[in-house]
This record gives sequence, C-alpha cells and structure tokens, in this order.
Amino acid sequence: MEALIALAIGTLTGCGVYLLLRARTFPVVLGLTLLSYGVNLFLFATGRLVIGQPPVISGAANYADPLPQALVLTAIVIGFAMTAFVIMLSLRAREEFGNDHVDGAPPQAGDTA
Amino acid sequence: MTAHLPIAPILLPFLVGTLLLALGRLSLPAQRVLALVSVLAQIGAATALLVAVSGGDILVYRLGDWPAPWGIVLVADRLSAWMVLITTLLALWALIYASHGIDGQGRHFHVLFQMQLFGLAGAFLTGDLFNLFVFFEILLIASYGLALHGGGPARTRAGLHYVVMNLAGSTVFLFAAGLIYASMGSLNMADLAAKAGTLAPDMLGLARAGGLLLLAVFALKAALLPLHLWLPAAYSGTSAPVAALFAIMTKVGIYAILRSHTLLFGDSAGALAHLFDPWLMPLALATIVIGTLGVLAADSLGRLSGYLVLVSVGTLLTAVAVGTNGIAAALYYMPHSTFTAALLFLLSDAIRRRRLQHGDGFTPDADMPRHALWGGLFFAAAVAVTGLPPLSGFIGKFLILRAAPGQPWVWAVILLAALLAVIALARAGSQVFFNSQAATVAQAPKSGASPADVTLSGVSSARELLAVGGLLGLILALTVFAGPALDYANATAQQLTDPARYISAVLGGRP
Amino acid sequence: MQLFLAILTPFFGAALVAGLARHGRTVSAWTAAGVTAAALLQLLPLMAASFAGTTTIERLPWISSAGLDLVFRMDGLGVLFVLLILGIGLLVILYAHYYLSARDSLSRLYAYLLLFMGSMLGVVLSENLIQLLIFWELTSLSSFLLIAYWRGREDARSGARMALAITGAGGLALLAGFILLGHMVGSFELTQVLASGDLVRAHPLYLPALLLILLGAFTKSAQFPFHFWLPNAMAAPTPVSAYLHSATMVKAGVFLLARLFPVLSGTDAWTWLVGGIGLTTFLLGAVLALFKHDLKGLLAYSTISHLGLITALFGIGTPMAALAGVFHIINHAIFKAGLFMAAGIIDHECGTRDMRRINGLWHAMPHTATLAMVASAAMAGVPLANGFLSKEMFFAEAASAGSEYRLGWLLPAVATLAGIFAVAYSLRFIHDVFFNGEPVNLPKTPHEPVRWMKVPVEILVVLVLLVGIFPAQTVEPLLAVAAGAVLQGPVPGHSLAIWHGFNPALWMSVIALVGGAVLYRFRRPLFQLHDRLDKRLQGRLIFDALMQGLFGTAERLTRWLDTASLQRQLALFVVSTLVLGATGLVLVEAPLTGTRALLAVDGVSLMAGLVLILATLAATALHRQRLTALVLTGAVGLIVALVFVKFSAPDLALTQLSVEVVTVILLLLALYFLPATTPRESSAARRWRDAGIALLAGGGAAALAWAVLTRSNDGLAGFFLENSVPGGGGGNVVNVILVDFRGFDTFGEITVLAIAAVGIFALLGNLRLPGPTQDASGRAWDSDTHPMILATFARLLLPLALLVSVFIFLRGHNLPGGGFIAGLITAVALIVQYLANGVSWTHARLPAHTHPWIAAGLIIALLTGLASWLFGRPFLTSAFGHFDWPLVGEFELASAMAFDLGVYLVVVGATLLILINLGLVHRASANPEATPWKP
Amino acid sequence: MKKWLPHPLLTPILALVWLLLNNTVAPGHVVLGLLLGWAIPRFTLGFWPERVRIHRPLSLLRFLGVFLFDVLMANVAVAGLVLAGPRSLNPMFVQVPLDLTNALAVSLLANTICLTPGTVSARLSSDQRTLLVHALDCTDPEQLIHTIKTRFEAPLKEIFEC
Amino acid sequence: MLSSALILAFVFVAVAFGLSFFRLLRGPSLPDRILALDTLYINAIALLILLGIQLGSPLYFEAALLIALMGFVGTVALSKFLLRGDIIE
Amino acid sequence: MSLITEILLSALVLAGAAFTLIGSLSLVRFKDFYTRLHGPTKASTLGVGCLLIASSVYFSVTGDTLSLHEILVTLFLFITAPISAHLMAKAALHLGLR
Repeated sequence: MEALIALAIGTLTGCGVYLLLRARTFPVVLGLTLLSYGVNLFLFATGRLVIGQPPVISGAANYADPLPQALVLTAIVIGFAMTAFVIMLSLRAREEFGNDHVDGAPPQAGDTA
Repeated sequence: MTAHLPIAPILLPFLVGTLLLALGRLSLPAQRVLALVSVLAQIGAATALLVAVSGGDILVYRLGDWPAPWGIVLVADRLSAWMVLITTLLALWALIYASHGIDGQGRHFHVLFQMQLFGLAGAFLTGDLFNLFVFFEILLIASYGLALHGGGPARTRAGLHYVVMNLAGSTVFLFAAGLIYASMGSLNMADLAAKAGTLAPDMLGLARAGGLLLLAVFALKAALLPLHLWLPAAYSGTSAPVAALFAIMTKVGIYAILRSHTLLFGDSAGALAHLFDPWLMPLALATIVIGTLGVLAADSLGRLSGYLVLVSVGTLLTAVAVGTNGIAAALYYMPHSTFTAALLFLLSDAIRRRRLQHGDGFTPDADMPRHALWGGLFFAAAVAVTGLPPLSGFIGKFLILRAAPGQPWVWAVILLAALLAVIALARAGSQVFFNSQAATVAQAPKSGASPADVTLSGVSSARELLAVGGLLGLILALTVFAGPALDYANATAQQLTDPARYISAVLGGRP
Repeated sequence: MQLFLAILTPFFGAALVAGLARHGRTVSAWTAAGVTAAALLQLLPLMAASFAGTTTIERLPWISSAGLDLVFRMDGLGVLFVLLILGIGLLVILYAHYYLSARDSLSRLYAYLLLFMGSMLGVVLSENLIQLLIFWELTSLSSFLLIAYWRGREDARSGARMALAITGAGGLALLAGFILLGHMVGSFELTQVLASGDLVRAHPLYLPALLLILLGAFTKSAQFPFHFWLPNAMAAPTPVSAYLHSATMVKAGVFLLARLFPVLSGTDAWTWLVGGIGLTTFLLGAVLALFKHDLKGLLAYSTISHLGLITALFGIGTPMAALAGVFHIINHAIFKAGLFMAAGIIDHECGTRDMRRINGLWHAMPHTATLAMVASAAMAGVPLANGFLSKEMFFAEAASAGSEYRLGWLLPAVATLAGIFAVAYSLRFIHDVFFNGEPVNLPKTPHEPVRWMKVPVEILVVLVLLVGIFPAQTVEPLLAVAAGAVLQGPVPGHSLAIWHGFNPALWMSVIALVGGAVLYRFRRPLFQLHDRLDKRLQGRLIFDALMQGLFGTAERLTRWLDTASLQRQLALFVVSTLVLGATGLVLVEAPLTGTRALLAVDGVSLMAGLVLILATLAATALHRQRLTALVLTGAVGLIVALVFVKFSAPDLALTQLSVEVVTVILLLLALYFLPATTPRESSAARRWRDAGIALLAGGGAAALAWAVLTRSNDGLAGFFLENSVPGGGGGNVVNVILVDFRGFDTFGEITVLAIAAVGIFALLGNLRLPGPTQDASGRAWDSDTHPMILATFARLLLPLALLVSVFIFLRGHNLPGGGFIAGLITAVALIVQYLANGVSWTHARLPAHTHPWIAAGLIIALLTGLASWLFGRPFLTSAFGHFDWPLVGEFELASAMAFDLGVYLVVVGATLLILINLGLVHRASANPEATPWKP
Repeated sequence: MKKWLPHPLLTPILALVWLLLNNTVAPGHVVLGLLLGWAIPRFTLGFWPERVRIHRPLSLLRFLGVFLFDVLMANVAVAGLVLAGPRSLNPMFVQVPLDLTNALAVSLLANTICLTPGTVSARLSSDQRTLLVHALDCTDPEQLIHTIKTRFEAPLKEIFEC
Repeated sequence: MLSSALILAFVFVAVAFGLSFFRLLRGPSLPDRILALDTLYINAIALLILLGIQLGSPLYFEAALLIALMGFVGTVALSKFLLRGDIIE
Repeated sequence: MSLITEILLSALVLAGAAFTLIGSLSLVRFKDFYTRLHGPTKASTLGVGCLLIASSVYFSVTGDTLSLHEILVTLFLFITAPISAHLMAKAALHLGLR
C-alpha cells in the first residue's frame, strides 16, 4: 500500500512539474493543481497510513495522527485560494497580452517555449 | 495589555484591514487616514516590543493558551522585534508615498497593504514552522494583489511570473514542513531545535532533506542565486510604493534563513548542525556578482534599483555566513539596505514621472522641475546604496569586512561590487541629471506614459518629498546612532548564537 | 570640540552658500570666504599649541564597539595642511569670483568647494583611520561634483567619472588596508598605530596591507600607472584645478605616505615600491608634460611629476628625505597654485589654452607674464625660487641614497634626467606663451585682467620668492613641526639655505638647467616621435576600453541570464530544489526503506491507485486538449478524496470533494476565455529535458514519501487526542485542532482566502473579455441559455443543500464536518443557481458583492479571539460548556463554534466573490447592476 | 401568511430531512428541524417565489409508488439489456408531445423519464411543448409515448395543475 | 459470510471503476468522458458505502451524501460548457 | 447479528455491487453515447440504492438507533442523476453525436 501511495505522490508531483514547465497559462494552472494534490497527499502521508481509525474520539484504542490532517486541510484551502488567483491572473494576462503565453509573447523561432 | 504585546503588531493591521474591507465604500482620504493611523500605531507597538525585549528576555505568547510545542506560540526576541520595527517604519513612508494618488488607481489598495503588514509581522513573530508557512502565504497573496495594482502588460507579466514562482515555492515549503514533521515529530521551532540534537540516525536523511528544501524556499523568497531571476522584473515592474514595501520581502527570506540557520541548524543541532554552511557563502557571493553585473547592465533606474536589491541580498547573506560578528553586521546592514532600496524605488519613480520623454531611462532628457533638488536626493541615495561614506551603507560594509578577516574572497567580492556600483551609479546619475538640456520645464505629455502616472499636483509632490525625505532621515538616523544600533545588533547576534535561552523560554522547563 | 566644529564649519557653509544662491555672486563669495576664515580662526589656537609641540586630540564617541569613534588630531602635519587648505582656499575663492562667467552659478561652485574643503580638513585632522577614510572618500565625491561642474560638457562628465572611479577604487583598497592595519594593531587610532611600527612591519599581513594602502595613496596622488585621471580632470574650472589638483586633494596621497611613514617605511618593499613608483612618475610626468599643447595639460603632468618627486622622497625613507618631501609639498602647493591661476587668467583672456595659438602675450599682459615666469622658475627649480631648495634637497638625497643600493646610480641619473625635462617644460610654458612670435587667431584679444583677479597670484608669487630667498626665516618653523609630526621623532639637522657649496646636488641642478635649455632648443624631433606614440600610450584610452568592455560584458551576461522566461526560472527552481533535496537525503548512510510494518494492498485500493496514476499521466499526456485534461483532473481529485477516506481522514475527504467541484467550475470559467487547445511549441529536445526534470522530481517525491511511510514517528498526536474532548470540547480532533489547538493557522488561512477574493476582485477591475461566439470546432453555441429542467431542480435543491450545510456545520466540532466544508456546500448550492438561472436572475436575489460577508466573518473570528482577553487569557483561547434546555435537551456550545462561524462566512463570501466576478468577466453577462462597485 | 410561511409544504419536508440527516428523533432536533424548516424557505424565498400546490396528495403517493416500482423494473430491464449486449437493442429518439405547462411538473416528468423505462429525456423544445426522448430499446414509439403520457404525465398533471 | 460478500462486492465495484475509467481514457467524445466521470462519482458512492459497512463506521457516510448532493454539479458545469461555453452568464 | 439479516445484507450488498458493475459495464459494451448514457443513470441508481438499504439495515442492527439517513442519498441521487443525464444528452445532441 505504501508503495502505491508513494508512487501516486511521485506521479502527481512529476506530472505537475512537467505541466508547470509548459509555456501556456492553462497547463501551468493544471500543473499547479496536480502539484498541490501531490503535496497534499505527501503531507497527509507524514501521518503514516492508517485504515479505519479516524481521529474522532469514540473510545477506540488508537487513532490516526490528526495533526497532518489538519495541516492538509489548511493546505487545501490555501491551495484553492492560490489556484483561484492564478486563474484570474491568467485571464488578466490574456487580456493584456492578447495571448495566453506565460511570457506574454509567443516565442520567436528557436526561442524558449 | 503588555501581556498581549507580542501579538499587537499582528492584530493591528488585521483589524484595520478588515475594517477597511467592511467599510468598503469609505472615501479614499478617509481610508488613507485610517491606514496611516494604523501604521503609526504599529510603529508604536513595534517600538514597545523592541524596548521590551532589548533587555534580552524573550517574550513567548501562547495562542489559545496551549503549551508549546502543541499550540502555536509567538516568540518575540531581539531579532523579531528588530525586523518588525524595520517593517513598520518602512511601511509608513511607502504608505505616504502611495497616498499621492497611486492608491486610487485600483481597488482595495489599503486593504491589501494592511494585510501585507499582517503577514509580515506574523512571519517575523511566529515560532511555529507551519504557522510560518501560513503567514508566508498571507504576505504573498497580499503582495500578489499589490504587485499587480495598477495594471499594464509589463506589470502583469512580471506579476504572473512572481506568482507562479512563489506558488511553486509554497509547494516545496509544504514538502519541507512535512519532511520535518515526519522525521523530527514537531513543528514548533524551539522544540525542533531541542530535538535536533537527539535525532534518530535513520531519520537524519529526511530531516536534512527537509532542512535543505526549506533553504530552497527561503532562498527563493530572498532571491538568492540561482533563484533570483524573478526579482528585478517584479520590483521594477510594480508601482513604486509597492516596490518600496517589497524591499522588506526579500528580507523575510533572509530572516527565515538566519532564523533556521541559527536556531534549527545551529551549533547545538548535533548531526544537523551547520546544514546550510556549504551553500550559503558561495551562493551569496555569486549573488553579489550577478547582481553587480545586472547593475552595470541596467538601462533604467528601476532595473538598476532592482539589481541593487539583489546585491544587498547577497551582501546580507554573505555576512550571515561569516559568523557571529557577521550576523551582527548583517543585522545593522538590514535596515539600511531595506530603507535605501525603498528610497531608490521611490526616487526613480518620482524622477520617471518628472522627465519628459525618457522616463527613468539613461538617456538625456530635458531638465525636470526642481532639477537640483531631485539631483541632490538621487546623489544622496546613490551614496547610501553604494556604501560610500559617510552614510550607514559604508558603516555596514565596514562592519562586514571587519567581521571577515582572512576571508579574501569576501573582501574582494564586496569591495569590487562596491566599486562597480559606484561606477554604474555615476554613469546613471550623470546621464540622468548632468547630461540634460537645461530649461524647457513645460510638462509635455510623455510618450508611452505608464498607467502609474499621476499628474504632479503640489500636494502629491509634497507627499513624495515627504516620503523620500523620511527614508533619508531614517538612513541618517541609522548613521548618527550607529553606535546604539550596532550594540543592539551585537546583542541580537549573541542571542541568536546561543539558542538555549530561546528553547527554554518557549518550552518552559523542558530542555 | 573645537576641531570637530572647525571641520563642520565648511559643511554648514556649503549649505549656507547654496541657500544664499539667489542673493547674487558677491554675497556668496563673501559668505564662502567668511566661512573659510571662520574655520581658520577656530583652528588658530590649536595650531599655536602644536607649534609649541603639543598634539591635540578630541574624541566624540560614535561606534565604540567597532573601534570607530570620531577622534580628531591636530599636530604639525595637520598644521601644515590646514594652512594649505584654508590659505589657498581663501585665495581660490577670491580668484573664482572673477574667473567664473556670469552664466555659471557661482554659489554652486562655492558650495562644492566648501564641501571639499571640509572633507579635506577631515582627512588631515583625523586620528581614527576609518574616519580618515570617510573624509577621504568625501573628497573623491566632492571632486566628482567639482570636475563635472560644467555638466553640459561631455569631457567634464567623463573626466569626473574617471576621477571618481579611480580614486574611489583607491579608497576601497585603502579601506581594506586600514582594516588590516587595525587588525594588526588592535586599534584604528593613529596614536596606537604610529607607536607600533615594529609590530606591523614584522606582521605577516604587512605586505598586503602596505600594497592596499599604497594603492589608495597612489591613485589619489595620480602616481603611475593611475596618473591619467588627473589630466582628464582638467575639464574642471581652473580655480578647482588650482585648488584640488595642485595644492590639496592630490596631496592627500602623499599626506598619507607622510602620516604612516613611521609605521610602514623602512622596509625594502616600501623603498622599492614607493621609491620606484615615485621616480617613474617623476620622470614620466616630466617627459609627458613637455609635449602637452594644452596649458593646463602641461601643468597637470608637471603636477604628476612633482607628486612623483615627493613620493620618491618618502620612498627613500631617510628622515632627511622625508623632511625634504614635506618641504616640497609646501613649495609645490604654492607655486603650482599660482601657475594654475595664471594659466586660468590666460585662458580667461584668450578663450583658449592651446599653446600653439597662444604666443607673445608679453606685450598683452606683462604683469601676468612676470608672475607666471617667477612661478615657473620655481617649477623648474631655478635658484631664488622655493622650488629650487626642495629640489636641491631631493638631488642631495638621491645622490647619497644612490650610493647605498645596487643599481643605486640609477636614482641620481633618473632624477637628473627628469630635472632636465622639468626645466624644458617650464621653459616651454614661458617661451611659447609669452614670446615665440605673435598669437594665432585667438577668440579674444588678450589684455591684463581685472586687478583683483591677479591678487591671489601675486600673493603666491611673493611667497615663492620669500621662501626661496629667506627660507630659514620664513618656512623653517612650519617645516620643523611638520617634519617632526611625520617622523614622530627628532627632526634631522638641516640648514635651509640657497648655497651649500659645490656638492653633487649643485652639479645635478646645473646639468638639469643647462640640459633643459638644450632640450627645449632641439625639441622638434621629440615632438614628432611623441605624436606617433601618443595615440597608443594614453591611459585614458585604455581606461575607456576597460569600461566599454566591462559594461558590454555585463550587458551580454545579464541578457543571457535574465531572459524574462518563466519556464527557465521554474526549471532552475525545480532543479535547485532537486539538488538540495538530493544532497540532503543521499549524503547520509541510512537505507531509504525504513522498518515500519507495511499495509497489504487490496484490490480496490490497487485499482483506485492505478486509476489515479493513469489519470494523472493521461491528463499530462493529453494536456493539449484542455477540456479533456480538465475532466481527467476531476477524476484525479475524486480519487484523492477516496484516498483520504480510505486512510481515516473523513474531514479531508469532505473538503477535497467540495473544493474539487469549485475548482472544476473555476477552471471551466477560465477555459471559456482561453484557447481550447495548447499549441505544440516546445522543441522535442526541450520536452525531453522537461520530462527528465519531471521524472527526477517525481522520483524524488516518491522516494521521500516512501522513506517517510516506512518509518514510524509518534509526532504530537498523543496530546491532541487526550486533550481534544476535555480541553477543546470536541470529539473531532481534526476540527478541534483547526479551531482551537492551532486556531491561529485557520485564522491565517481564512485571511488568505479573504485576501485572495479581495485581490481577485481588485485584479479583475473592469476586466471585460469578449467570449468566443462559437466553440473550438466552430459550432455556434446552443440557444438555450438556462435549461428549464436544470433551473427548476436547482431551486428545489437549494433549501436541501442549505440544510445539509447547516447540518455539516453544527456537527463539525464532534464529527467530520465544520465551518469550511459547510461554507463550501453553501457556496456551491448558490453557484448552482448561477449555473442554472444566470447572473442577472440570481443577482436579483443575492448581493453581487459579498465583501460584507467576508469582513463579517473575519471580524467574528477576530472577536472570538479577542474575547479571551476579557478573561485574561491569550488570543483565541477557547471556552465551551454544556447546557440543558427544556424540550430542546442537552447541547454544547463552544466559543470555537463562533470562530467556525467566521470561517463559514469567509468561505461562502470569498468563494462567491471569486466565482461570480469571474462569471462577470464575460462582456455579455456583465449587466450594469453587477458592474464592479467602486470602493 | 405568505410572507411568514412561504412554502407550507417545504417546512415539514425540511424538518423531516433534518431528522433523517441526524438519524434521530430527539426533541431538540425536532425543534431545530422545524426552526430550520421555517427559516431556510424564508431566506431562499427569492429563489422559489411561486408556491407549490399539491391538488391531489393521494395521487401523489400513488404516483410515487408507481414511480419507484418502474425505477426498479427499468433498472432490471436495462441491466438485462446491458448484459445481453448491444446487438439485442435498437435505440431511437422519440418526440413526446407535452400537455404539461407547469415548469416543476415538466421537470419532474423529465426526471421520471430519465429514471424509468429505458429512456433518457434528451431535449426540451424551446416552446416546452415537446420532449425529445432517447429510448434504449424501443420497437414501437407510439407505444412508448402512450406509456409515458398515461403513466407519468397524467398523474403529474392532476397533481400540479388544473 | 457478509465479509466474503463484501470482498466480492469490492471486486465488482473495483471492476466497475476500471470500466468507467476505461471510458474516461478512451473517450472518444467529450460527453463520453463527462459521462465516465459522472459514473466514477456514482461508483465512488458505492465504494464509500461498502467501506462504511466493512469498517462498521458511519463516519464515511457524509462523504457519500456530499457526492450525491454535489457530484452532479461538475457534470452539469461541463455539459453547460459544451452547450454554451460561458457557464455563468 | 442474526443469520437472516446477514443473508439479507449479503444479498443486498452483492446485488448493489452487481448493478453498479453493470452500470459501468454499459459504458464499455454499448456502441454510441446515447445508449451508454442509460447505464449509469439507471443501473447505478438501483445499485447504490441496494447498497444504501444494506448499510441502513446494517447500522440499524449494529448501532443502537435506527439508521435511515441513507434514504437521503437515494433522494439526492434521484434528483441529481437525471439532471446530469439530461444535460449530457443535451450536450451530446448539441455536438451532433450520432
């Protein structure tokens, strides 16, 4: 199970990074979304994987570590706010530049893209 | 009330920011007054805090009355108080400058401004790693809004890059925090420092990775090579008062590096001790070099100032890397570099809006109104920023050099950088001020006027002068009272280099 | 305090003069002169004291902890220089008043001059070396202003920049040298430094310190190879040249040599460096001076040469030589200032300084001519002029010192040779200008200047003669105290007289005089030779080339580094992060896999995991079809939520699910205005590079996650689980952490959300994008804007959704849920109304601007936090209690719930504000009632 | 009256839902449920101004019964078709003319159609007179239309209209 | 017996997941993909309920509730996007 | 719990899972979009319905109180599922899928 989760985190991060390195705003936003999924899972994983022991006091013997969950919740919210902002910014850029290239200008021949 | 002193500089801007948001339809002048009052109050609070901690005791504020390391604590030691005071003082003049009209060119300037201060104060005062992340996000999201205030393609592009870079940075911060928690089992900095010594060997790798990822994040915020590329565009792109306020933003990164360098990875950190050492010095020196190249290559006052910020970052971190005396020197140099950077941004904006054709570019133009005055101000600013005598910049550089005997590289880089800065600024100054056809003071419309332009009414230019003069005054004060300032800096450096007091203050009896 | 005030006086004077600018030239002239006199008067008593042999030291504490107090020192050397600075200063002020044309602002010149004067005083009266350096650099700065006085002229600007660059560089070297010196001695104060000569000379750091300090001195005193800035500084007005470039600033270098003579001199390094450079400069300057057609150019090079002479004298290192050096400082200052002023008069009268055109002025201005001739006689070292005496001493020292060293004979030889050239250029100065036929088409017709313009020159010439004829009676005492201060010991026996009998020195003088005459007579071939070499040998050209190269390289490098490309920045960041993380993880010898017992994987999890991974990969692979990628991302989000459920984090699952919905809507809203597909721009190589980076990043993250997951570490969980119910009054520990244990995080978190909303609102401003009129495949949009069925059920769902959100909110403290999730549910329910019924319909029923909600939420959160102050508890301290009402039954109220209410409000407000305003971006959907509202 | 209790039907429904949500009939929750059931409609009044009238409560119940039964049947049938594979079915679009006018009724009908016999309501004509229905396996469109009209439309009509 | 039934059920749902995802990947048309996503949501509900029964904990129920309540919003938004482009107008 | 309830539960669980599976199966088996559309909207609703009843029974038996809130999920599904189906069909028609 751990391997599966680690693999998932890796994939999310990797793909996020790849999309982040694209030249248009929308892929970058998607990349950030994937990246935040990845990091949220990672942060969650720092509480280790526990099945069927949600940290809701019910007289059970032991519970999952609640702290990482709280942190992830905060992270999710902040991530959402940030994503929203970038999306908005991409629209603003679209208006200002007339295109959706992250550098404002579609690349010249042989230039970075 | 004194019991709540540490949280005062945090809550004040939050309160006012929220009020400004609630009273959305408040008239601009009213908003300005409110914001000004708030900033003055913050200066008061910050000063009180500084006085309170100057004796050497460390104030700990347990939020929610929960003990560390479980609850979040605010920790006010000499360093934090120093940074907060610098921030508030800077904010005052930036605000005054902004109130000459730039704040009216978009919505919610003052809300964002106050929230920015909220984030800054929190970042400097919190004693919890994840809470630091949260406050980073606050000051970043506010800075996003501010950076884009006013609009225009160049600004939007720079803003976009700035935002995306910092989002990537935030992600890495989360990875780092996760690693630290996973390996060291805490988020409270003091607790981490206490646990660092006795770290299980199989956790070492994770902890080290976490620490170095932190370095990456802080380096990005501080614009340390090679993560500096966002800075010049972002700073020269945005509106002047915001750029001035941003002078403190890089310092946040430097503060974070300094804090973790001394507290988390200090001498007592066992296997984690001196984690940053192999990286800090070379990167800092390289930053100075690259920054200086940029200074030489700059074609406008704005970019020039941007790169000068870079140089100051490099200088500060070099000093930090030197050791205790270096840290003291850095702490003295910190306010100087902050204020001078702000001063330069404000000046170059004021000059830009006064020159007829070429804005702040290095091309001859007609004399601006009150040529001599602005020329003189620029000369003073140049002296300050290049570290020429007699202003505080020289003292700072002198202290740094003095702290690093037998490190020829540091000497060579810092001195050469200073020389090249002098050359570059001499060229810039003589191009902008000396080489100009006299007369023709008429305000012809500037070609390609940027949206940040406002008509030069008497009031506005009075406010500009007030702000610029205020910053110059701060620099002068820093020069005249260099003695006390340095004593404080020395005391701070001492406090930083022995974290035991910090730890015991936060964790109470626990070691 | 006196010294300090005296030094401050000129600075205040500068401000004063600048302030009085509009009151006319005479006023500023008198003010400037008055200020100078005042400074002199303040210093007189102390100078008298040091004549009596006492050294005055004043101290003002400044940065004591860094050994940098303001300490001033008045001793013999100080006296000498104070006299030069202020005395000649007065004359220059008088002279400038008549020299400067009415167009130029006299007050500006005076202001700068006084600035310089003050700095110079500071240099010569400093006890603390660092403080000395501060003033030293100030002289550089003020000379920059003075040289660039005629800011309109390119040569003035470039000359000023060059002077600043070179002297500035020297100053920085000097700073380094001084810090080293202070490091060796343990103090920056001259008293200690001068006392510990032996210690310093024995110290391993002696050589570097010496080199750095000499660098400073030589740049300032225009010694070879840094001499070339001085001729270019001649673009300055002549009074400035007369003051800075003959008497004072250029003397600062040799002053330093004199000041530190007891500490640094007496080693071979000193002798060879200082003596060698001095001699070279002496000769070089003399030679070049001969060929300058520009009057001031000639004088500039002769100054260089004489400075070389003085340097050489200090280099020889004997007390006698030092004394001679001091003596020549005096003499050169006097006659060279006079010569510059004379040259200025000539320039002023003829409108040019080209000696090929200025000829035979004898008839036009005999008076000036006489003055100039006497002065240049001193320059040539003709008996009865003061220059002769010191030069004679020099020859004597050269002769005697020469006998001690191998190759020593070079010393007198070179000295004599230089002497010959000195005589030659002095002759030229006289002969070319005042005789040698008629003037060649001068701009003006020259005649004697106004009376007062000549007075300063006359005074100086008189001094030349007085010193030259009755040295013992006039200059002796001054020389004695000065030399005493330099040597910090007994002054060697010497007799200042014109006639010492037939000794080598006399013969050398004779040879110089005769040889000079001859050389001048046959100068033509030399001139041709020089003109051929001159093109290549100019220091200025080299300097300019250097600057060009510097700026060029900087620009190229910066342009290469700083392409405003986001992708490069990101790539750099990712790579550096990888490097740092890797070094952290790899450089310890612990296995990656830990010892924790692992969970077995079951079919569903495997399937879900695979779906997650494949969906992610697919979304990346298909990212060009943006909508498809979006749908796939939606699937990813769903599975992430399922993962949270699976591993006992129901709260996270709920949050993730609701955020997911909002995010999808957000992205769709944006996608409407963006192209439907991403063009294929990146080159294959680049895609591979990125893929590589991505692979490494993913691998790294996976490795870290694996390492974390396979190690156990009980974090802080225990405390939270124990205290959640008793301390926080809630069973849902996660929620209790959020609103209580770490409520401050949440406090910040909602602020972030609020600021984001506000920032977005501000950012959108009046942003109005035209939506595409047809979809990507060119199909027109469907006509049905609000499908009726959807509309109906959306309304039907609203109350239900609200009910659910209330439910989620209330249970949050004890069971999965809470303000944030509840807020999102509410927000989504309302957004569905927008989806189904459109903006205008909904705005008729909902406020367009939810700022008040956000503000209210924040304030509620704040007040809940502040409430605890009333009970003397810290911010955000929570309280809760159980109540029992009839009929209602027992229920719990916690202050944390109020806090959570704040969260709820902020979430609803922020989410709506963001989405609605995004929806309003479309021109069509922006109806007046909803147009952005002015704050 | 209308102002204070806009949807007399909604209140008990919401109260019921509330109790279901909390899985309890504790008096406190009953009170709270009724309170919410009263408050929420007040707040959402703007979104749902017209009051819903149930003319024949009994036929509503009968309709519900029929509906649930058909759902069950439809599901089984579709499941069978799915298992039988694509060859066994012949899908087609059918235009169903509508007599209903009430928006809610139409929507309910559309929903019902979606959930019951192998059909999905695909598009409502702009004049809301005809509903385009896609049938998974239909041999006789007339038959289908007739079923829909009699089985669902009629009861809905008598419940919500006339 | 229940446990074994649950295991079998899990397998069913897992397969259902796979099938829906296949459609999601395969497309070909966007409505197909949206439909697949919608189905994934419904499968998720099933999964959650099964999980709840298996772990004997009611804490997972709200997740199912939430999906049932809000899962369709995404689908609707996507469809509306295909229909109108501008989903909030 | 008693054998009968266990049998009942097992049956319900299996039936539910099976229907869910069939619903998804239709996505793969059918050739065109409109036919695929039927699967999820119907089979799945029933499948989920069965599972919900199962869960309701289970928690009513194991837990101390009657657990009926599962009904709500079904209720919501009955409201929402058709809407999505309807709109998807509408979109498909708009795109002119055959």
